[in-house]
Amino acid sequence: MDLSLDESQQILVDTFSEMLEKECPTTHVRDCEETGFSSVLWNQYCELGANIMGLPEANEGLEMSLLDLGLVANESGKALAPVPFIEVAVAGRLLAKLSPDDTLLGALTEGKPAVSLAIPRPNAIFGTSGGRALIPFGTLADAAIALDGDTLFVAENGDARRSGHVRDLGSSALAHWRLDRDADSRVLASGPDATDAMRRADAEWKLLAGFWLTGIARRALAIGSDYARERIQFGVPIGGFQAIAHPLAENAIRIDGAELLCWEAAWADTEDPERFEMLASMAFVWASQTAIRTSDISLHTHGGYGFSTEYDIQMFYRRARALSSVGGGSQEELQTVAERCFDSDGSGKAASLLGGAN
Amino acid sequence: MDLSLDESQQILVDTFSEMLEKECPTTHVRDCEETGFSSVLWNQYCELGANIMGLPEANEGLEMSLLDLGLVANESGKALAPVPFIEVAVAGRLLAKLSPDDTLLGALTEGKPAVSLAIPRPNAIFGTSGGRALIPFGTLADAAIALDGDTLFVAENGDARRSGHVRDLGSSALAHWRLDRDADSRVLASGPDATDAMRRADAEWKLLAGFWLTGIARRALAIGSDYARERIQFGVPIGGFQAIAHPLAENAIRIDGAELLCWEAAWADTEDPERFEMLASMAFVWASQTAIRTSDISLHTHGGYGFSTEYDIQMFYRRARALSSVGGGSQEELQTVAERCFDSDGSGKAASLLGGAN
Amino acid sequence: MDFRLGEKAEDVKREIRAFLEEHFSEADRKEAAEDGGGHDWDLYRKLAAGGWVSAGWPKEFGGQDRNPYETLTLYWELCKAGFPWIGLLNNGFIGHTLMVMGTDFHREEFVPKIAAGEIAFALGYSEPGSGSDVANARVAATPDGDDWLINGEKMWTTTAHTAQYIFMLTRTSTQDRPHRGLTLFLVPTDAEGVEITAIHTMGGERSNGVSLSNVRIPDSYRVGEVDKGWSVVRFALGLEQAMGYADLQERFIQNAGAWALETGADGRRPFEDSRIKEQLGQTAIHAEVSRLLRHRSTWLAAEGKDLAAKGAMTKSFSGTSYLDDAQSWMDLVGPAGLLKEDEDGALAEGNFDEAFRQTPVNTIYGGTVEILRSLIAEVELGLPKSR
Amino acid sequence: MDFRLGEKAEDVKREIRAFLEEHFSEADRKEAAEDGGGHDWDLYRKLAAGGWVSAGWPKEFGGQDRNPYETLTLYWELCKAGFPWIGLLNNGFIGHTLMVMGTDFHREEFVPKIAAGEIAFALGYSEPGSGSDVANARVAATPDGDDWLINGEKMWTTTAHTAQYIFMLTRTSTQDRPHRGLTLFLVPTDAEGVEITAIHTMGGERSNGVSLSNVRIPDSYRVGEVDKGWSVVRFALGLEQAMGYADLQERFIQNAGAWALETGADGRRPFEDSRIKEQLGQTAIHAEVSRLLRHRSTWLAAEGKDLAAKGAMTKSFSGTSYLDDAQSWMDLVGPAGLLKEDEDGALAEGNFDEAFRQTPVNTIYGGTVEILRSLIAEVELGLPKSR
Repeated sequence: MDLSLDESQQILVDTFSEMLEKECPTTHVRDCEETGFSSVLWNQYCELGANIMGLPEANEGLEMSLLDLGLVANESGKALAPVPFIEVAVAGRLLAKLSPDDTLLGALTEGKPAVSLAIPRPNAIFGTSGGRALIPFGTLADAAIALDGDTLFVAENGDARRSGHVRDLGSSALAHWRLDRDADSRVLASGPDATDAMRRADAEWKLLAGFWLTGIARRALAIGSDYARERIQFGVPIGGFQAIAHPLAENAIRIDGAELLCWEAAWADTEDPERFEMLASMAFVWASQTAIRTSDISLHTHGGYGFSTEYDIQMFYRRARALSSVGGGSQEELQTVAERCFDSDGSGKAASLLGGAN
Repeated sequence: MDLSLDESQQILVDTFSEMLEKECPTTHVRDCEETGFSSVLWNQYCELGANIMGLPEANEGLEMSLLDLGLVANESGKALAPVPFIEVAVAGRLLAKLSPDDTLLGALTEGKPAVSLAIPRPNAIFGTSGGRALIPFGTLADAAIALDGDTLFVAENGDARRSGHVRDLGSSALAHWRLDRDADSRVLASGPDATDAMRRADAEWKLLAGFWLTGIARRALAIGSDYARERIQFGVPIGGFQAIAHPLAENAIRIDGAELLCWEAAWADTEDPERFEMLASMAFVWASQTAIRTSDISLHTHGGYGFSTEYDIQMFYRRARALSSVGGGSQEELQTVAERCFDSDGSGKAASLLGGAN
Repeated sequence: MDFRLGEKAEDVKREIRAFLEEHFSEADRKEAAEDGGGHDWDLYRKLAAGGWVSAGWPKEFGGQDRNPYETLTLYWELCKAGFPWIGLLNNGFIGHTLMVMGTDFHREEFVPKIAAGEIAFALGYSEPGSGSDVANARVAATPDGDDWLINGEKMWTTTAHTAQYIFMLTRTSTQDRPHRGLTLFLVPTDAEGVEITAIHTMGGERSNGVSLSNVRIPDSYRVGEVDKGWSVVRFALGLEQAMGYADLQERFIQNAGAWALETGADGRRPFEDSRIKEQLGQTAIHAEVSRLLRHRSTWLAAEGKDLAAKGAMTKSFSGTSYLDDAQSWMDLVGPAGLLKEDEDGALAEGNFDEAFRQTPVNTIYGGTVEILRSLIAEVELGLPKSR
Repeated sequence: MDFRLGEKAEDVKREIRAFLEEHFSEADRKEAAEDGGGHDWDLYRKLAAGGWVSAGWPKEFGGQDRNPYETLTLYWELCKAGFPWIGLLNNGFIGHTLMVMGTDFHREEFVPKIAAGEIAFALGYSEPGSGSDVANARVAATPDGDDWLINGEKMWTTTAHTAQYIFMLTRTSTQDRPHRGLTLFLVPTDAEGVEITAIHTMGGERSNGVSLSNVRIPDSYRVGEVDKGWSVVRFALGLEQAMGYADLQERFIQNAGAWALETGADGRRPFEDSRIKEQLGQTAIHAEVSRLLRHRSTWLAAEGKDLAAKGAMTKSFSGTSYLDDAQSWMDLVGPAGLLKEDEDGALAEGNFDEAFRQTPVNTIYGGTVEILRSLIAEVELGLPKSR
């Protein structure tokens, strides 16, 4: 057992942490509230290779692990970085697997945020309109990968498909896309290959979103704790009141749990692959619940100031919620968790998956 | 607007409160843990007319209102009285309406806890076995009223139907009953008359259970608050710690809300009948959630002592949960609330029902 | 026992709905939401012309002597409709206060103008350093001849930018315990030394910071005795706490229900899903309990009974349950719930997004839930002070 | 990064499962649950014969020098199987303590007998007046010649009725702050003046009250220095807090899952309902997070790193999440969930009822969640003391 980052992982974290501290203060996030995207910051990401980290060497990629990608997502979440790091990573890996010579891969390696994906929602609580979906960073992408039944396809010519930017709670750069399988689309795979690949891509998106949300939560907790130490009411710091201190403490635990769960899922990708998709689902749900709750508690800790747009904490509150919702929300994903924990045929899978790596 | 009890209602409350204080101390409840029934106490109830309160004069009844019945249920909940007051009242009223000359009514007026009912569970989360049900106070009853499709019938010859007492969390005097429509059964009504009558009886049971649960919650809160005022740790009463005081305060609000909701539902029976069934459902859910939470918080306030069988609070914790579950639980009933709030055809009913009596 | 608000309140409901129908269009509603200032002079003058501003006042002061259930209904309908009614609320309260505690000068100079819809008041209690600890106000009023000089910073002074006066809590003594040296003044917003800065919020409401630099106020603008302002403030906060957000919760459940019953693009209705039904059921119960608690507060006040901590219960429950519901719904409805009103594909007129942004502050302003719970624990349960 | 506990732990898992298969039948499990005392001499001697009692001790004391992951696995499997293992846990801890802090007499007199499964210890910290405030212990030890006389009442002394000794926290000074006058003694349960009374609990566990009246204890039975007992107790509580209930949560989710996947009498499986699936998903996540937090505590200890508040986190999370799950499930499954194991129609082997009765105390003993949260707030977040 070893629950620490190794040296290269720590360097990766430090590199992004330092870059973000410099290039992405919350003032910058604020400046990008309208579009939800910073091309300046994305260029910085690309200079550090963030666009090609997850791609194979054959595609000029760095072949870094999901854990490495996750660590970058985690730092990005702490900074609320307005960049399509997750979408580019996941869509790129999916393309590289199914269509290794794809021209879109070339665009990605050049640093263009060219591809996003329609996150599947097999357990959606109410239906979305057929052939139309909200695509994260769909305002920028030239193409989006989507599943239609058991056909996986790329919907190209984004300009013709999207119906403009829609303003949302968390500046998620959302756009509605028509996802018709028309002349501007091409099939990547069909049958089980398609559904397997998309299930895998979905798990990767969910896991990286889990890392991102954990980063949001970690930073939101720090902001709330700082405030609780400094704000004086009734002559003492409000952090000395149990009603303030205990909810913060409870969320400190949840965040540690989310981090461990994200790490475990990313580690399982190579070391315990049978559990990977289940753990990725769990990580998304738990990080969602944790980030939403923590940012809420931290906002509340600020009293009225938390509500003021001048304070940063409200940006965390809105983005935690929004990123989770973009993935369908935690309640919807809980069904997926259950399906991945338990073989619905009642075989012995559950016992082994739930029993953990040991 | 008048949110107070009138003189006769207050006298009713005082009468039962005094009787229960004398005849049903928690030591007596303890003595009846095994069977969940006290014949001694039930005789006291009958002496005060509790068995005939809800029956029409034609059946030697007192024709008292649902609010009156609710007030008795509320006092009974505070005392955890091991008596089938609710079942006798509801089954009796149902019989009086559909079968006014029924011999079972005679048994009820004589003070025998002769009839219970199978509480319908149209939104049951998982199925119960066909023709078999857990009947509250089914250990005692000679007969139970049940709905089979759109046929309402009395299943008689309880001795042959029940398969013995089953021990449960809350000493609910439960027994499994076979509910076959065999030679020992007779039809009370069929078609819409049957389903309407049972829906009404179910609403009455739920409302009286709501009153009962509110009583459990009120007493549990008092026990927890007393303990919090008296128990010293770290040199001060633990009630001075926000982590102890605030959850108790929060439940004080919920209990007031549950009481108002029960009162409103009972009042609506005659004064705003269109809203009665919706409010009865709401009262059951809210009183369930409140009683379970309050008894949990109060138990927790006791520290380790709350867990000891020598202390009373654990009896409240178990019974709050059990009575709610006997009615199917709050999550199941929430669906009924929604169905009663909203016309599923989308007509304007929702606006008027939700807008309240005004 | 009677849960009806009564005939008169029914009449008010009809009348105010007719008023809204005539004077408050859907476009007005959106404009008010966009502005977020809580007060609109054009609309307000129309309210005043209809006699609504002084509706609850005694006839001797030009009011209509309406009962508390009528006033409740007036506020309820305006709030639920999205009408910018904060100015009305403040003015109703200040008018009352001046009638009861004011001088003849106050009653002659201000009260008729309030009733006529000519002037409006903002409430100036909070400061950067005193939020839940209201009694710790530090804005200083120091005597200077027959006048007072006021210095300091106020915070969360909603409607200050549209009001003529701020009803301001100041510190006039530091000799005794904090709440024994407070005094109230009427501070004209156009007085020299008053500076008002917009504070924008996540929920879209616009509030203000107010900076006061040697603002000279005549003693005749003082309300109540010197150093005795605390009881006035507590009374005012008590009024606010007795209200809660049941009106908005009613709007929310109605919007959510209407959305759930609509057939979606896929031919299904959200109402068919058991999880949606559960959430509708829970939200409806919360709305009903909030309404009952608010009605009880109103009834106690109407009967002249002591509210004790019942007002605090009303706000605490309503604030937390509405917040819980807003958060639960947002998790349930997926990405489309994030979309703002008028965006393509927004659900329930954007009410999910709106409630998510607006509800957190309900557990803060007018008394944080922590302060309210401590109060309830002390007053209702007899527990020791737990601050 | 590596989330595996390692080969050795895997071996332990296999071995202890084989041990349980051979020595611990379903009937034994039910008997242990019925008894609730947490210790069974017959079973315990078998464990000792297998070397399990001293598994984690150094070889020089006759132990097997097993690593913390092996010990974790041992405890995990026993607990999950319903084995009465509290005696084992206490003895492992006391053995360790005596090896490290004990005298030669302790090491020669007690340690070998513990390893051989001949004697057992109960932990005597709590008292009627000191629960979460452990440092406030009042059971008095007063010097009397070369001996000590002990007087007072202990509470929640689980296994005292089957143990030969109680490892007892006593007050030897009231001169300084409460935690600076505490001393530990080994008190024989058969000493004159010791009286043990059963305390039965809602969860079915049996604990004890212990009354001590002029109990004479030789100074050689004192463990550690006079007045320096606090650090020992804190260490012991730290060990307990670093554990939590992840093993029981794993059993619970597996039972719930197995039940949900079975076809019911109506031909449907509960798993087909979305609400059941949601609850399974949430419960599985809680179990996984609890497991990870416990593994982290174990890893930190194994690496010799400072646990800081990580142990408190483990217990606090596990205790509250298991309680939440037990309550949520009970609401979901209807009346049959109320039935006790072996009753006709009971669900999931009665595990819903059992968990509902047993989980509340998990947020209490070994440190209430309130105490743990205050500790975490101080240590992890740097907030002021919040007791």
